[in-house]
Amino acid sequence: MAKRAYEISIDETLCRSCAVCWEICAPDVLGFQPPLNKAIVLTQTDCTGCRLCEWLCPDWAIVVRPLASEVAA
Amino acid sequence: MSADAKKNRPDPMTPLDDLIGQYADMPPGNFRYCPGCGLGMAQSALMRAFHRLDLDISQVASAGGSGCYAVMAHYFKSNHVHGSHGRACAVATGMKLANPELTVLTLQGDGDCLAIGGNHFIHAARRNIDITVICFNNFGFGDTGGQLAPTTPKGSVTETSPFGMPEEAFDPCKLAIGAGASFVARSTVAHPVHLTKTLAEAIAWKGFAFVEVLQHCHVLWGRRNGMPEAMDMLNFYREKSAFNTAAISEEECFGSPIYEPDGEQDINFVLGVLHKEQRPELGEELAKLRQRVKGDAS
Amino acid sequence: MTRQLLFGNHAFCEGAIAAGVRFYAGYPITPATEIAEFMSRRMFEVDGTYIQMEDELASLNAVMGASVTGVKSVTASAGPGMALIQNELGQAVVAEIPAVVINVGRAGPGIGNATRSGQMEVMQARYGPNGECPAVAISPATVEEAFWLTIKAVNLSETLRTVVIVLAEGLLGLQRAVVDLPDYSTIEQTERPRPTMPPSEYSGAYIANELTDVPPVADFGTGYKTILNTVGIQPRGGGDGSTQGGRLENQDFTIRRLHEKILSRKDEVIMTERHQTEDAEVVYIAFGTQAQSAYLAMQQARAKSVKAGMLRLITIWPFPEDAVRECCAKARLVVVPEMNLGQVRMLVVNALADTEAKVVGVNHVDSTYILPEEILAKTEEFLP
Amino acid sequence: MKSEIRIAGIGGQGLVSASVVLAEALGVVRDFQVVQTQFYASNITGGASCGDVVVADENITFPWVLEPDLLIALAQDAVDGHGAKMRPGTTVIADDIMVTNLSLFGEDVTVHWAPLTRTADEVGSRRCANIVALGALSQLTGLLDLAQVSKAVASRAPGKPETNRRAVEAGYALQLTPAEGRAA
Repeated sequence: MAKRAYEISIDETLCRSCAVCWEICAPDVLGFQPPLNKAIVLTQTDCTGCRLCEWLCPDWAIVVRPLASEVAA
Repeated sequence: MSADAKKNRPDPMTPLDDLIGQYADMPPGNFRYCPGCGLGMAQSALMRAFHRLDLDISQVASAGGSGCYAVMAHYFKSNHVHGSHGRACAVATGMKLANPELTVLTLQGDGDCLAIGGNHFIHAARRNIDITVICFNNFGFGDTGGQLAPTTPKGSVTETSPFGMPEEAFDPCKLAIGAGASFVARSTVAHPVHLTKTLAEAIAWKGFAFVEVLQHCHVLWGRRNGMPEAMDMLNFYREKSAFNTAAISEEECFGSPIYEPDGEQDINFVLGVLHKEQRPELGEELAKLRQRVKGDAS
Repeated sequence: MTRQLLFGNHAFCEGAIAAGVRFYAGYPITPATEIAEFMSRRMFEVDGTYIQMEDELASLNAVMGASVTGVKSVTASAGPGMALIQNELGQAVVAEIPAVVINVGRAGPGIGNATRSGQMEVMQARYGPNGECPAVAISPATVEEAFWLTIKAVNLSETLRTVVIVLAEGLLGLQRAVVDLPDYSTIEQTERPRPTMPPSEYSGAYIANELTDVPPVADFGTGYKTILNTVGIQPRGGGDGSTQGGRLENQDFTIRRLHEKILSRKDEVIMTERHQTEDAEVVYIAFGTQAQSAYLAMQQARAKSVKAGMLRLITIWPFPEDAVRECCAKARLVVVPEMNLGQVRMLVVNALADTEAKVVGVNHVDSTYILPEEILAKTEEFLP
Repeated sequence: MKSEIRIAGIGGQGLVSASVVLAEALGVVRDFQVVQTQFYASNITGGASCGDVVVADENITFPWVLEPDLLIALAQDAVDGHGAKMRPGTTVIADDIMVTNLSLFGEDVTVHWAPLTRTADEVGSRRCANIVALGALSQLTGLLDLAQVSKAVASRAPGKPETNRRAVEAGYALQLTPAEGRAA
């Protein structure tokens, strides 16, 4: 079964470290980078494309884009 | 729906930056909300609702008053009257009657809509004018620093109820139904897909539509009531919410919440469309009347 | 031309319709009720919209809502209703949303004496709303003028992008007179300035470079993004307008511009009527229906060889200070008859501060009109 | 020519309506300058009330009736309220059953007793006494002929056209003579 891959981009100038994205991310794709605790992508390959981070980011700092090519599971 | 129409339907998964180009008008820096504020999430959902309906944003007109939410309309490419506190329903009524082609919304907070603007809200509902009232309910007055609002759960602590809110709270949806709203729904920012769909359905509704958007304020309400982080409040909404299904009786849909941080708690939200009823819409009725008067005159 | 016996309150409505008004929102209040009653019929006949709102606040807000879509809109109220809408008046002025408010003055504070008349809202028209709010106020004296000045009010509200208050009285609203109404297609109508550039180049409804500018505004739904903002700190050269509590120089510029855009068009805005003021040693300054008593008093004083003149203030705000000074250049005594305790007198005193003229008032607050004899008696009492 | 006409009585007698009809007749049917004003307590029946008309053949500079030269008194309240303000030479048409005491009037006021209410009863409705009064006034003053006043009644009081027509005709037919002992 083919699994789609996603590209997550985070605009760190917009991120205000509210912690919603990395706490809501079930597969722990997202994390944060001390000392400013801005959101970062840890393991992009684990992303399931649920887009909760994108939909819930109150600062519109996260964009989740499906990658054009499909990768094998 | 035909296959063609289905194909042409906007993709709900369109990435955010594509939507921004079409609908949003971004400020130079951050949005003027606190970090983690539910308004930013609700704003996302509203934009996705526009996208879902494939609206021409220049035909969207909104009205709002004072509150944290007041800047939201500035971030869209739509038209907006940033008017006086609480009177958005009246402004929207004027806009819709004067130009029925417009898609008219009001963006209001709970204090704005239900405290100072309660009178205009119930009368707009009674008239069944084709506007969509979106009420961002954060259990208090945010812009002035977290005072109690008519929606503050009984027992909860706010700046002006330091010993616990002594009054009973409104159930905004029940109020809207009582006033005659023809479409009433509730959703929360913790359920973004549901919120998007609900907003889209409300905007598309012909007649007065009311959506209560439970939108957290962890900074003012949450912090005083044991939920200091945005995520705490999102989890709180997720725990306390249930979707409206046949299994839920009508009485269970509504209620006046009680929330004492370390005591009695009776707070539950039934999400979904809580009321739907086809009724004659005011603009159409006036158009008919105009025809009749002209017919009589000729 | 059609000759008809026209009711004062209906004259306001006909004037509004002749000026192109197609939206009326109101709330019944004596003595302005007949305006709402008449509009509820006439608006349907002229393809307009009438709606009775839940209160006066809602009415003026609905008027603002209709106006932003480009439809000329009017509301009317009186006494307590006018007091109630002061906030919205300020909002409409600072958001520069054209609107006309007809105030059919009733008597007394609080509920007052509903069916009776007064001229007690002179200061309220200018200083009622918070924050230096320069609405224009004009005051008709006769039923015929109620028609023509309402047209003028609508036109001014459009060209200036502001609120014009028609400061009338119950005595006028509730009288009928024979009026020759013109063919409405001959009435000159003016429109608010609208943008001529394409939507992509339009950056908001408040782009002004000079204090005298009336910036163009796009109607809602015409393809432009228009945000009408009542925060009171409009950005000077565009911007997103979302910075509440914004920059102080913008606040200064905005408030000064709201005044200057009106004051710089004095010729268009300020209207007065003068009778025999050239050589007048006694000048009667009056407005509204009381000007008729002042006129009779002037004639009677002249018959007694008193060099009397009369100045009628048609525009009350901005206050015609220059006209007052010109007319009172030779005056030793100025008498101001008005149905309040001296609101216009205060303004006249202020305007004549550098002169020797003595300014006295004849003041009624019992809703009865001032008789010419009372004005003459005051003249004799104080004439040196 | 300038005349100040007051139609006075108690609320509910149609005084304001009568003054409007009179103003219409004088201002629109005929070509005079006219201003009509009114005083009433509120929209209720009872209480002193009146409708005033100022008519002139040139511009009216002062629109209010101060001292009427013609008073129609449909009730005693009207006399009590206005009797003292009459100027010499005023003509009064007083209803002969509703008005009982004219002692407030000076000797130089000409009073015509008129069966306005009784005539209205005969026509079929006491409520049209105001219209009867207009007919009587037109005939007495000669300001309006029957056709002119009837036209104004028809356009301004369109309800019950038949009753109103008969009322105005009956009023016009009343032969009024000044009361004994008063100046003619």
